[in-house]
Amino acid sequence: MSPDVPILEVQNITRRFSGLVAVNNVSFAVRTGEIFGLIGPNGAGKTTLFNVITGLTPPSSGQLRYGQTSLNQLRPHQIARLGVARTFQNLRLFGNLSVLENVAIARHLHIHTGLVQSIVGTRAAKTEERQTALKALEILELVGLASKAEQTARNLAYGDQRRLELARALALQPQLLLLDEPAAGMNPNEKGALSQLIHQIRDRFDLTVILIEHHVPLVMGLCDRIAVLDFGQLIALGKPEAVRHDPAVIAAYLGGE
Amino acid sequence: MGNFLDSYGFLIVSTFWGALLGLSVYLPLMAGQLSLASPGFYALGGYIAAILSTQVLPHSGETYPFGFVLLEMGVAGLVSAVLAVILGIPVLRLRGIYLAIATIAFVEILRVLALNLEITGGAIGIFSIPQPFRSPVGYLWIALPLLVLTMVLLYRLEQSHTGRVFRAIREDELAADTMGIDPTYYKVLSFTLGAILAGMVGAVSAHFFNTWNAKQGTFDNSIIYLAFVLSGGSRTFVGPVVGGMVLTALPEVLRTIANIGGIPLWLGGFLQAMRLIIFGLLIVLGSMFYPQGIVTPELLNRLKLAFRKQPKRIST
Amino acid sequence: MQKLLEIQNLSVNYGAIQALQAIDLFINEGEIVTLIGANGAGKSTTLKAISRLVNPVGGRIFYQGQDVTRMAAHQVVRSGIAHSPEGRRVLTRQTVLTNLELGAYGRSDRLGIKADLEKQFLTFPRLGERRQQLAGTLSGGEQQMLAIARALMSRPKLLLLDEPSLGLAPQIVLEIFAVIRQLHQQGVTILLVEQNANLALQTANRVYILEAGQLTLTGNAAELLTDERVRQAYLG
Amino acid sequence: MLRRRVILPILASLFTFVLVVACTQANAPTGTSTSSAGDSGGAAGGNPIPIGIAVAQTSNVALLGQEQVVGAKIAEEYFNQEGGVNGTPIRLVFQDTAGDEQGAINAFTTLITQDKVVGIVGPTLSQQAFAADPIADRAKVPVLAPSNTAKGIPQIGEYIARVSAPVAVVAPNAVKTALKIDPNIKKAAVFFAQNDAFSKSETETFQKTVQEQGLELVTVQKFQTTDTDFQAQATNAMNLKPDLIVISGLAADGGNLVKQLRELGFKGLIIGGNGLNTSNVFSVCKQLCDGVLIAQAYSPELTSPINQKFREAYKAQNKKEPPQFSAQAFTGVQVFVEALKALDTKTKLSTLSPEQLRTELNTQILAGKYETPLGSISFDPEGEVNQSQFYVAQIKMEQDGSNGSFKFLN
Amino acid sequence: MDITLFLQQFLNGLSIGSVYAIFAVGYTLVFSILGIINFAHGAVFTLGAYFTYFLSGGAVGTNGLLANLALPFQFSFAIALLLGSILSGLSAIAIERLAFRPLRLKGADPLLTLVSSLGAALVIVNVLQYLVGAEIYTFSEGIYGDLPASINLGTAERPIMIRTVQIIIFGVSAVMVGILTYGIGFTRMGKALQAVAEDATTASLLGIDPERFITLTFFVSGFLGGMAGALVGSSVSIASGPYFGIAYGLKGLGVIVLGGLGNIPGAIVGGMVIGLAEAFVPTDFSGYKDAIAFAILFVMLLVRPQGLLGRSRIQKV
Repeated sequence: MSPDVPILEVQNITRRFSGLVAVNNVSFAVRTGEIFGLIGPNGAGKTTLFNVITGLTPPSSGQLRYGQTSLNQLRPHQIARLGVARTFQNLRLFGNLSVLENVAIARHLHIHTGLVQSIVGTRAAKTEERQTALKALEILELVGLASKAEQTARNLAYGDQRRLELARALALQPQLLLLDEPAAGMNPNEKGALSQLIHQIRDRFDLTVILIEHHVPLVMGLCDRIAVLDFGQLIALGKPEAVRHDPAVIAAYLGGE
Repeated sequence: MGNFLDSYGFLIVSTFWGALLGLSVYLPLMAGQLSLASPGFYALGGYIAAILSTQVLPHSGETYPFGFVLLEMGVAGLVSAVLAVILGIPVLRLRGIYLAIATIAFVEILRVLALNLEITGGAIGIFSIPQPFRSPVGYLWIALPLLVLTMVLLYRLEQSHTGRVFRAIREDELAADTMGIDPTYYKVLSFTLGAILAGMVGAVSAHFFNTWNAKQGTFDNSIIYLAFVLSGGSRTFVGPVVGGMVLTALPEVLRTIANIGGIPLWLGGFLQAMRLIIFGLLIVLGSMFYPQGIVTPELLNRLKLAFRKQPKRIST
Repeated sequence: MQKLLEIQNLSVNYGAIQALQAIDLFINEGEIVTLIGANGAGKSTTLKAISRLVNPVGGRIFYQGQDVTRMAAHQVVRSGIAHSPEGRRVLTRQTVLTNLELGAYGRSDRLGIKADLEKQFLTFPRLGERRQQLAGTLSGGEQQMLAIARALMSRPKLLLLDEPSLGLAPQIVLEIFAVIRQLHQQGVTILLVEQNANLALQTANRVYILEAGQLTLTGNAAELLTDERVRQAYLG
Repeated sequence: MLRRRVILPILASLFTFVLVVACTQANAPTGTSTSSAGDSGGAAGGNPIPIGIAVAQTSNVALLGQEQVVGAKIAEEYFNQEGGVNGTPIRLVFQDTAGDEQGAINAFTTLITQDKVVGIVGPTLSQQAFAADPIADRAKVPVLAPSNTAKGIPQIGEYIARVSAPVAVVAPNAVKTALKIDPNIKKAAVFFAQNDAFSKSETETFQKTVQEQGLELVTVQKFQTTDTDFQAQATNAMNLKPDLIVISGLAADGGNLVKQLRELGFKGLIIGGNGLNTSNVFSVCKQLCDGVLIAQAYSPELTSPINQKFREAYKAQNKKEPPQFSAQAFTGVQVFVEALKALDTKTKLSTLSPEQLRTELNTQILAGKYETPLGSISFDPEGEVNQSQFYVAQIKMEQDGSNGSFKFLN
Repeated sequence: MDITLFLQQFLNGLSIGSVYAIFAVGYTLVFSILGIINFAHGAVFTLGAYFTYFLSGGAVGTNGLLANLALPFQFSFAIALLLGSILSGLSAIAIERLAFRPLRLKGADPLLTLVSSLGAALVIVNVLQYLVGAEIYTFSEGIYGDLPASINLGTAERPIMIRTVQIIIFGVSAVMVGILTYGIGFTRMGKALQAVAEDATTASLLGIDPERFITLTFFVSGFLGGMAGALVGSSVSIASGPYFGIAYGLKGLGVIVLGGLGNIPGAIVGGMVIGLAEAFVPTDFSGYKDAIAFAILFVMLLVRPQGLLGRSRIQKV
């Protein structure tokens, strides 16, 4: 896709939950290759919007386009198959699986041996299994978890779990990566490292990143553009500098007097 | 030894069936699906074998051809698979206890059908089912390879990507979905594998019990098979095998204890009368003291470590 | 001033994750103390440890000089600590009135309860209007008011407030903070967890800053409001 | 702590294994005998001869099994007092079959391989017989079925015989008697418990008889033995205005059906199948049982000496008339004892190997003729019982409905 | 179908349904608070019938350990019913302590309580059999005084007969449901109970001790279950002995799921729906009567998994 074409178009998306309007008529487009920030106070509808994009909650109305494809009717695994990966704010790791297995699961789309082959243990299956493990380790290396590959995921420290979420999403080899508060619970040093890592990942894998984050300095430093949600509505969209000085944003987000 | 096998042949083979039926509940549970449909497929498999062997497959001579039994098992497995797919696609949209109850409904409906249909013989069922072996011990020729094979396949399944996918769905279906995994496909797959196993065990069991009727495969069995899995341990296939064997054998072991020579008569009589009470108590206490089941992956790892000096290397 | 609540060395784990690592804090009688920090830093966990919704793995909690570390949650309330939890958690299938009545569950003084009900309706007139409505049908702001009012129904000495501004319109947030100040003036001691650091610092007497389960900074709220580090980290 | 969690299960399984092995090695007398035979009367010494009783002592079939246990125990005591088998006492070994096939097979296997019985009386249900009898047949251990009435039981094998007359023989009498009582009967409705093998077999005979007698069969209603509420089905049947209702079920369900039919206003004759042939029915339908016709294979009022003794012994213990199930279990034991006696007279039992004993015993059983509480019986070569007398009784309840009796009509 | 038959079957359906309903209310109550199914509820139903039987002067039969035992005194049926139900409630508390609480405190898989409650049921049933045998026990004739066995609600020519005992069961069920509805909906305790059912954590923040209310719930559940058992027993005898309640356990499961798990009005509606459906099974299909409940249930689970009156739950992502 050429850089000018939006990779993701969100058009008039609304999502209601029994009376509550979580996302209200939001429209924006994300350009291929950019790091796009989504900010707003807790409960502003950011995560709901992520859920709508990844097919976990269907939109009440509006259109979602991924390149030329409409995402409206697709189920999560079909959207993942198109190249959209995400992480979860409240960590949805496969807790009883090992770190390596968590990443290997995400290689699902790149594994082609079926049940029978892998049970019989054909050479192709073995080769592929080895390649999966290698690839998974490579990704773990990148996020700095290679040494913990054999540990059970739920035994990891909080920051490591966040990194594992990221590694797992990367293992899908997505074109669009949605990160829901990737730095939550990290200390300032870790946050800095993470910020660098996200940049690095974007460049290395040619990704587009959409990121929800609370930590304002991190967002400001990292993102090419930022959208601000408040009460489900898009109240600002633009370069970090512009958004930062937008009075509506200051009122909503900083709760200024 | 001959005496031992005469006395306990039936029980030993029964424990193998227990293990296999436990595994048939465990398979869908691997993918997080609490299905209690196994007794339904078990009953279905039994009827298929009973009808085929008494009405369709011709045989002469004292013993029923071994190959025919295998054929029946194949047919039972196939029919179960087809039914499981048809049933599984709508039913597996349900979660947790709702799925369990829908599968119980399926089992009950099958039971009432079996009571009413002509071909299943109603309450009397089908009897004089021909025997491929001279004594119950002979069924070890089927039970042992079937159990070993199933365990090997399950071991490999657990190591394979598919097994990993099952576990991922069990841990977090939505997260797995966003990893590009189609949960429906894998849920139906695990459900179907369990159904095939139950159907095949049903087919041999019809021969093993000499007769087959609508009491085979009822709601009670649903819960008992679940008990096999949960008390054995539901996170590795070794659990249901151990649970199925122990819980099948336990009432009979209690009967045997009551029969030991040295035990005073009153105690023997007491034990025999109390054996189901003790069985029930053991189930309650077992749940209390082994909430994870007897066999857990951690236990297996420790056992492995005990036998092997070095920890297992990552296979890269 | 007397220490109403004191926490020593408190640690909480969720499985292998250390949510709180040996934190110490105290609250004097009559103070508003606020706890700020990023998501996942352990703010809510601190409140939950106080109201005994989670079990600490180490450390002790003293309330009015008494060790309450091993008390059951429902006893903590009766001893005078009310907790308005994160996400409000009103009983959606009950009416506003029932929610409030249940807030006074540990009390048996009928007249006092009645008087307190009226008091809440005075403080939150909108709840009065909707007293027969199911709590689930209230708006977010109204639910937050209900959660606070319900907590007050136990006549607490110490009120634990978890993110009262969560998901609310600025106008309503201001309203709620006005009520918080009003309660403070009436003599209720308050421990406030808040993501809106600006507002929290403007409201509180003292502040603790939590980062990844550890206390990193503490001090006078007014001073920290102008502290460069805090501005950098939380005020943008 | 960790280590304990590994060791405990291993210890437990080892323990189990040791026990199992220990039991096989134990040659000491096994099984749970109810009364120590040597003390119980005039019988002289000698090792008591073990006879297995495999009936349902637990599960929801226990109601029937309990009656069989009582009958068998009376027989044990009675025959040992009479001198046992020419001076050697018998010893009954009870193994619980519970209500399922697996339990029946386990009980039979234990009796055969561990208790080394000469023969078995059991099991309670026909379905269980289809499962367990082949085991005994292959081990060449004679079995007398005390209550298996379904078609095909004696045909399971040469070692299988029964003292319970098949329903096909018993049931028609009741319909004929009903027509004798009320020749105006035109329409009949049939009810049966579809999950009970016994009732299913019986109803087929009833339905056939009803049609052969020229009656119109207006409806066949199916229910389950676990059902207790029949209002809807009774209403449906009564709506078709039958003059006669024929019920095949067991005591609780059958009794409730009778009760509810009457309460809802059914005035015609009711025939109960053999499953209702127990005084347990009285307590269920009480006063409303009155007048129900029941086809039976046993009558407590039979005046033969053996029945008088059995009836007295039973009544002394249980304060009521003996039911058919007890009488049949008694008969099962009796047939074994008398066949053993006859065999012993020919060839001393102690000279026979266990295998020979069982084979010879089986031949002897089929050859003999027996005066039992059921009347005079013998067996055909397949093992089917030839019973000389069947009965149709009408229930007569006392005024207060608390107790009743079977009044025999022939 | 003519109108008399229709009315007759309609009333039959209601009366069968009321038995299902009163059984299911206690069943669903435990689910509402713990979110798990108590398989021992059927056994408590049986216990209630036995307790009431003995308290109203019944004697043990000849086959159990307690053969021929009877109380030296006897209560009137109403008192026996009340005491029997209380004893059932206490038994339910014992079951909770033995088979539920230890697992809950250990944080075990909630599914495991299916197994442990089944174990408890197995123990109860077999202990009963060991103690009092498998006989059918029938309540003595005069428990309902001099009432006729049935009442004609139609005319002499077109009778619509209803068994009196069914009217009594219907009435008592209605009263119990009324008391329960009042107790849960309008008393302080009841509201606290609802709070625990909706959100036990929040309830504890309000000073409500959830454990006490779990105990209370089991008591009420056992009380109602035991009373249902006694009433049904007075109508049809303790028909299958110690297994009396087991058959209800399975069908009751259908009833409570149909009505919406944990939903009390739902259990009543579910009971009535299944009772009526069974009453209107065409004559020629009587053999399929037992499958009706499950067929309805099966279809409904696929169409509306939350049950007739249940609420759908929004899944939190």
